[in-house]
Amino acid sequence: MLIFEHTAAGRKTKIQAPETDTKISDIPENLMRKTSAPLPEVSEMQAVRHYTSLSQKNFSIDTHFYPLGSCTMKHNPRACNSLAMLPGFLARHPLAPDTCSQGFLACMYELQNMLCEVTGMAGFSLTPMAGAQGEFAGVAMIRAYHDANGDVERKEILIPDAAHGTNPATATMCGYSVKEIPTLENGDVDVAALKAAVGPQTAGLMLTNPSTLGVFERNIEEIAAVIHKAGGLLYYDGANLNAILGKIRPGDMGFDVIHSNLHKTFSTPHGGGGPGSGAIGVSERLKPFMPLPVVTREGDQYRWLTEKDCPQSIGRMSAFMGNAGVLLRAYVYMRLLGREGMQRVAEFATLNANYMMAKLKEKGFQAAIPDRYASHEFIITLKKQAKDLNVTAMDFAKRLLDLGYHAPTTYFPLLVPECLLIEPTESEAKEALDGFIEALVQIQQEAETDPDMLKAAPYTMPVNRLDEVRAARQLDLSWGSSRD
Amino acid sequence: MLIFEHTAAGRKTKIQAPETDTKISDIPENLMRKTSAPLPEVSEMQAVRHYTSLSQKNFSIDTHFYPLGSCTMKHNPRACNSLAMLPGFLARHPLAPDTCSQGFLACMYELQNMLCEVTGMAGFSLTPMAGAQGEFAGVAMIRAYHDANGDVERKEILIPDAAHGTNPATATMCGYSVKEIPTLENGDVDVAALKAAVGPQTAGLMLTNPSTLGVFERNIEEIAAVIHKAGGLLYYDGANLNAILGKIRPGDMGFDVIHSNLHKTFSTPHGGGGPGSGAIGVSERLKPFMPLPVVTREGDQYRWLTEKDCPQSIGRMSAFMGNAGVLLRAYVYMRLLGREGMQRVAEFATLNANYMMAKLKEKGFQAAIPDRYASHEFIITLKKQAKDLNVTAMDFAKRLLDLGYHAPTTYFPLLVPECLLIEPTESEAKEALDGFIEALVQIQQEAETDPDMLKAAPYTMPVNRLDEVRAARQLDLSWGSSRD
Amino acid sequence: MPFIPHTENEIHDMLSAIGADSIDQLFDEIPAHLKIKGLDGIPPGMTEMDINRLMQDRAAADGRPICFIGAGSYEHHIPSAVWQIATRGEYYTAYTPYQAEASQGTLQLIYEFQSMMTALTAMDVSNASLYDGASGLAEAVLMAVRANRKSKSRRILMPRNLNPVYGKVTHSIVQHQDIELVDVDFDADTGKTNLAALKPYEGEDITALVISQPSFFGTLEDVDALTDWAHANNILVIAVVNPLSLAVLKPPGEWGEQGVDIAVGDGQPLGAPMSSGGPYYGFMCCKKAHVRQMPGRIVGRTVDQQGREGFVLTLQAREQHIRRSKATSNICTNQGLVVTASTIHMSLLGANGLERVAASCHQNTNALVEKLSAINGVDCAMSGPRFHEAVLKLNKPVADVLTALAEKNILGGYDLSQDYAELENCLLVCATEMRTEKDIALYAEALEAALC
Amino acid sequence: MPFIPHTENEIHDMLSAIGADSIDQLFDEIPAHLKIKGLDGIPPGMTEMDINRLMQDRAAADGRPICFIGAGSYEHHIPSAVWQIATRGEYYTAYTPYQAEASQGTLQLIYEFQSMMTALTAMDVSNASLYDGASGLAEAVLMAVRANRKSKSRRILMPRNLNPVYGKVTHSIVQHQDIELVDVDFDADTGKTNLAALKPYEGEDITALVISQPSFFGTLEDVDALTDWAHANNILVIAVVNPLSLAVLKPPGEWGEQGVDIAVGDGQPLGAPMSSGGPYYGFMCCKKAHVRQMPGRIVGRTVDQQGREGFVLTLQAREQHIRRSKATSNICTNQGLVVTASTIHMSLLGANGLERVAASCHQNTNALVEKLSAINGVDCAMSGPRFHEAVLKLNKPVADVLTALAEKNILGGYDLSQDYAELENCLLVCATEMRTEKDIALYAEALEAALC
Ligand SMILES: Cc1ncc(COP(=O)(O)O)c(C=O)c1O
Ligand SMILES: Cc1ncc(COP(=O)(O)O)c(C=O)c1O
Repeated sequence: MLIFEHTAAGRKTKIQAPETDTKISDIPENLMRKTSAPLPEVSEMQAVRHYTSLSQKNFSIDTHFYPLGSCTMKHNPRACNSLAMLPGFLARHPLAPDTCSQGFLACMYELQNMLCEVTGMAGFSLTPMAGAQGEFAGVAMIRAYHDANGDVERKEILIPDAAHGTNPATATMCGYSVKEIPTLENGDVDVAALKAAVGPQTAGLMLTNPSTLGVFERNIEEIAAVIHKAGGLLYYDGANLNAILGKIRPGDMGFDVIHSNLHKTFSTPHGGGGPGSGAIGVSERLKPFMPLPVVTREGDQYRWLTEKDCPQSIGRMSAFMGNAGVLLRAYVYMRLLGREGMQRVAEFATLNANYMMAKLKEKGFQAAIPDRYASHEFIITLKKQAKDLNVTAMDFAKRLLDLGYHAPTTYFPLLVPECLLIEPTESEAKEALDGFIEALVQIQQEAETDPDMLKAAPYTMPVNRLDEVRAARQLDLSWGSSRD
Repeated sequence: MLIFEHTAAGRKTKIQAPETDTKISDIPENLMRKTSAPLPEVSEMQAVRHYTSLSQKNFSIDTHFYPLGSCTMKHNPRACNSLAMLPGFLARHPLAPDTCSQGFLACMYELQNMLCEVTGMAGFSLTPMAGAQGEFAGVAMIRAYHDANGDVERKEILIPDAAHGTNPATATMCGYSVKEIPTLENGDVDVAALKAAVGPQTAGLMLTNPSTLGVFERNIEEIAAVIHKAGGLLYYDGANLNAILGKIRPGDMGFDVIHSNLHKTFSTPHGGGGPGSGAIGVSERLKPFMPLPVVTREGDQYRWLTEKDCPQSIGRMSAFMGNAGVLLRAYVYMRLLGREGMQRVAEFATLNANYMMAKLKEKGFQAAIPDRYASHEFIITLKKQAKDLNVTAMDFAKRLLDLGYHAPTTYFPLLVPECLLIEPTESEAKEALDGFIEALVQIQQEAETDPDMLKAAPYTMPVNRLDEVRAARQLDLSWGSSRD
Repeated sequence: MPFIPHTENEIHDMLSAIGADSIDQLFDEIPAHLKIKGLDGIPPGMTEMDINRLMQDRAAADGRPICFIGAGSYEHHIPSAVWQIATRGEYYTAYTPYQAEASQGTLQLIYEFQSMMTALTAMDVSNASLYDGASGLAEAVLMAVRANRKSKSRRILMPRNLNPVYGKVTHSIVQHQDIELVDVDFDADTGKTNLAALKPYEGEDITALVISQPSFFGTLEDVDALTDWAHANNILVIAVVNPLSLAVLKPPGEWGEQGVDIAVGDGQPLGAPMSSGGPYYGFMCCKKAHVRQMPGRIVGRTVDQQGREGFVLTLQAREQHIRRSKATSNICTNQGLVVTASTIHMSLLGANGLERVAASCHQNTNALVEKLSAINGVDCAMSGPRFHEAVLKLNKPVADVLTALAEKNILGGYDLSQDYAELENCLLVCATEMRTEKDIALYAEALEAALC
Repeated sequence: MPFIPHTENEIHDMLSAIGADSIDQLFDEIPAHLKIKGLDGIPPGMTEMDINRLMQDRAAADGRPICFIGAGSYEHHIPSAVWQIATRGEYYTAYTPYQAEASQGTLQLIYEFQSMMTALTAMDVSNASLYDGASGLAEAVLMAVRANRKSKSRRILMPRNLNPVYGKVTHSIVQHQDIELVDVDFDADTGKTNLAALKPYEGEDITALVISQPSFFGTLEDVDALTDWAHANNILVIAVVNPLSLAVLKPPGEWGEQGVDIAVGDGQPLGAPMSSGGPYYGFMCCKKAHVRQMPGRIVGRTVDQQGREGFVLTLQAREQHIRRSKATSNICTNQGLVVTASTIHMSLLGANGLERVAASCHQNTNALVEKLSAINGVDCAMSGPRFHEAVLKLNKPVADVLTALAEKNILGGYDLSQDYAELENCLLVCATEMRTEKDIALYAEALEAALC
């Protein structure tokens, strides 16, 4: 039942709004609304009950193991939430003068510095509001750099085919064309193909390392050299730093720019689809181009850097300074973990992934890259099951829901057929990993004995498989539209 | 799975405790613990996941219609929670001097006064921590009053048979014997029987009005006169004031003492079994005996009254001043509602109850007291169903759970066979009442067509009917004991 | 109409279903001359925005003094997760779990709570909570009277080094049942209850002995000797304990040869904020033999018709709603939500976490005592082992000093001379794990100033 | 090991299942000379207790000044229920709802959100959110370029009375796609965009006209005339609106003869605290005809195999994870949690509640303007209708005045001379429903003092 269906005309909840007369007499009639907006009219209890009950229809980290590859569904410490929501932080107007903002600015400044430290970059801007916006800022800086050098013929960005969809989409938004670089069977970038593709038209390369195939790019130094030699810059898609925290730093690998998804590695919650933060780090040469604002420290005072301070900046990405509340959560998380804790993240995320991969191989599952250690995630391909039993990765995924596990990422990266990209994260205990492995084993048995049953899974959710074709054809996108 | 079953020996969650060495060297060995307490050792995520998932196994007001008679399961406004939990209130030590407590004391003082106003009593003490403790304080004051008058032969308390179990239990704790007074078919106290029972041994009468039968006691003035004439005092069990708020006041009816369950009428949450507050109000002549502490105002300063100020007090009921956090919630609720809002509580609680009763009668159900208006609650008796179909009130109750409704109170009051005591409260919308009525109608049909099915209900809960006999015989009261 | 969802149309339809002309008609049985028009003494309603401002101002008005008071309520760190989960609607707005099938969340949680309390106390069984520690002791006394069939006297030995308000509350509650509470003195030097003070009662008919560990002064009793002495004299033992201390101190189930009979205390240190004194909760554990004498709710584990594990309220025949005037107690509503928080708290801390908290409090109080007793005019008043609280003797009346400290935003402790004539100028202090070195230094500085 | 549950035994067992000797071995593909030993520049970890203290101190350090700044972020009352429910783990810690069956909670909520936004804007469809209002405008410009097939010019008319930072952000984001943003001037007396200023573009190839209602100055545009002018010239209209204002002002779907083509804005006023600038969310609504050009996620209602109603992400072929370099936008993660809060917020306020909030803000700002403009040296700078924000002209540079006010704990407004040379000494002020008469009086007093 929709909240709109609890509406009764004429119901008024007077407690949440001032008891003002709604009459506004000093605005001409033709600029005013004629009839009230058709919003729900419900009591507080109806709203509370509706949205509390709805929430129970979600899987979440707080309720389920959620090994969604490339998404880093780790535990979100509850302290991060309560401290970011301290009344003092919530009530701060974004344009409050620096003199009334030293406490907040101190957090942001230290966060910038900690991000520089973990990535090995020279500067960080916190303003991008998600990974994709961080990518945009990064590629825009690459462009600004070339432009500043008068190097205007570089019109192409190279992107390995395993890359996340945001990478090519971003390159396009920055006015670049995209050339895809193939990946070898063993998971490494095809360096020969890369060398062939690179040239004076190359503005840069966007690379994820470890890649979305869940392995470390072994030729990273050679790749860096190839690109740099051609005059291009190196972009690191750092959406997932979980695998390398405290082990190796993008800056040391030669990257010029990196975005980090704080809502992944630094544990700010995903919130059912955001908000995120795609903080962006740069090498020395890109520093002048960073998006604004950025916090600086002068003496014992903090202040925002603006266009006046940074005339070459690529400008602003948001009306104020980005998702401050997300940044505060990441700050608290980093301070809780500290230097040892961060290194442990990489170690145990990697341990968990390799343990699951080893166990699943032992149970007869096929790993996409079986002979190398996994990073923080790994891929199982079910192409054999698809061929022999006509049971797809999607069938496995849906059946997992019945067994109390969120499904891994399916059908990404695109180059591995019938794949499940599994990322357990460091916060899961062995008991959860073992339970998940057993569930996959059970489904494999079901696939062998009763494949039809799997086709109609899940059975225990509020709904079973939904008609997506109908959704896209007979568009019903709002309560109003369906009443027409 | 129990939280203990997620334990892994050697797991340490270092984030929640200072990094002190656990060594204590200045306490002799023989006073120290030898082995660590066998508490769970889990990560924050495991605990969060466990207790979040467990919570989903509860019905609650925030998720379900919960018409539990005599329990007043109304909406608990969320503002009451957040304001009572403001850091300043949470961090206040109970023994902080009055000079650092004026904000808190102001709330308590005003709460006392508002309670006096709604009940018509001369004084209020907030210290009792639930209804039953309020009753204890009240009856102890009756005793103190008689004792102070040298009236020591009064050894009996009269209690109508419809009374809540806490009433007779309280009388016993105060050293009184209990005489039960029968109730007439029409729901009124049997005044003739009362007159016969009253005498020089009568210390007082404990009465609930409206009674737990859901009707207003029409002979209240006569009853009061009878008791007072015999030298007894009148106790009002005000656990449920929902029916009379702003309509009639116990003080005006002649009652000498009343407790009010703030966790019912004043909407502090039940919390799965408390905490509550049984604030206690008195007439002028019982004022000297009130339990301590009580807030007073002198000039523009508030302070606590103690034994020095009130030498005749019955003393203290708790280590400090009662359930302060509950009292703050009640205070916020009363201020939100205000004078008009309180009166509306009685009006709409009564409207909802009478609507449901009328509708259910229309659908063929038998009301226990069919010819009078209900108060805030009413009783359906299923004795006909029990006799004709061998389906009990308990079967109806369990089946309701399957249909998404919490069951009403069953088998209370004891004098109505196979009863359901239904209290919808004012916060439920008509749509919820109608849904519940339809559910009862459906169950009635099921009782006629498939009574066996009802015997095994519920079907959709985490468990179906539990073996209570085994629970009481083969006691398994803790994880440790079952491992023995 | 805040919190009331009815529309005019619905009211009309409902009244006509009832067959009444107006809502007012539903109140026709109330005698007209008793009916009131309204509640003029209550202020008009407020919006949530306005009450927010009012309460924020009031909460802020009371400041955030640095707290060195313990005396039964302790400022401990509480993980954020604790109350975020405890206040989830499903816990916060559920009733006592009478319908077991629809309350397995709360019931299992209470079972886990009972398990944690028996783990901490090393006792056999625990109930689901009482109101607080003080009233819990009163219930324990009543229970001991029921449980000690050998004793007829209804005499209870109450050590004077017990929190005095616990004595007062116990008196208020048990006095009507011919129970005699007998004071037992403490040793002035050590604050302890010596066997010598018990000597006079040897061989007497005594129902129970109360032992407070630690005492109100923070000092530690010889619990083994006291327990054995009592049992040798057919006296039941009631332990009053700080549950946090049990992370490091010997649990009452292991005192003496047989352990105590009943253990009670206040659960506040395990996840309840100080919040002006409540809600906290009283816990009560006992030997299995006494379980049918216990007051309060108890949850048991059992199976459903399909053999699945499940939880129910059990042994209800003890309780008022069944036994009425013969019940073990009148208690009905208890402190469920705080128990919920406390259970989550204990699971987040674990034994090791609680040990570290206890040790840290203990060390901080030691540091505080060292620092303060170095000041001229301040002495340590009691010798011997103690846990996380201590008594200092000043060269001035404590009340004045506390006032001076409060002006410097420091709550300096508890004035013992209020309750003990012999403890003139004595101050009870406590520094939990929340107090920093800086806090302690500030205190020392302010105290020095106040004393000269 | 904070947040890491592994025990020594488990680590051992897991390594042997892997066949590795140590965890370090798992990193053997990292070139040795690139491997780092640790992160010395990061401070050591803290306990939750210690970080609590640090953050509480920092939050407190920034004080609680009385806020009269609007300029895109507004201090509104938010019901307690909103964030208590939004931060429930099931919403807070879920991912984007890719597995629809296990995400019906979030999906239905987004569908309801879309329904509320179309209700407010009177547009056909809404997406599930963009990052914020400013970047939302940039996306709207890109969308208009895709949607206006008749226009080849990629020229967008941008009124100068639009929030200047919205212009800057739009420039940053669209500049690489050969899009030209053309400034349109406002009338100095009224702050409005006059048709006269548009005259030069009549008959030109223009892709879209942006209309900000209210303008950054709070003044109100003749939206019907502007919209009709644009449509008459084959120009799409992008409305930038404050969603709260839509409770009382004419919704963009009803501007002119046909309504606008795209409406965007920042959702902050509907349940997001000011919190230093974010997270807020950008909303975007459009005509049905343009839905396939929309960026961002969209939820649709459909049925399952048994015909039960359910919700899914739909029209995904627009998005980057399917279309990659050809997607409508690179956006992936959006502002889901804030949308969750906002949906609850709107359901608690309802249309009537939002109307009263809007009216109250408007009246408070009127009262503020009246009070302040009575002061010597203060004038009302723009005539004509406005909504809940206003421009005052002082007799001094605004920056100095704001500094003086901040010292008295008052945030006096936004200094327009930063962005508009012609608005020397001009101050943009706003008094939401949260400002009391007393607040306004304090401001007046402080301003008077600052000016003389
Ligand atoms: C590898 C990779 N790159 C980029 C992104 C985009 O990040 P966001 O969703 O925050 O825009 C993601 C996350 O989905 C990712 O996994
Ligand atoms: C009529 C009546 N009296 C007394 C009580 C006892 O109140 P409490 O449970 O708060 O002790 C109740 C509640 O259960 C009740 O309904």
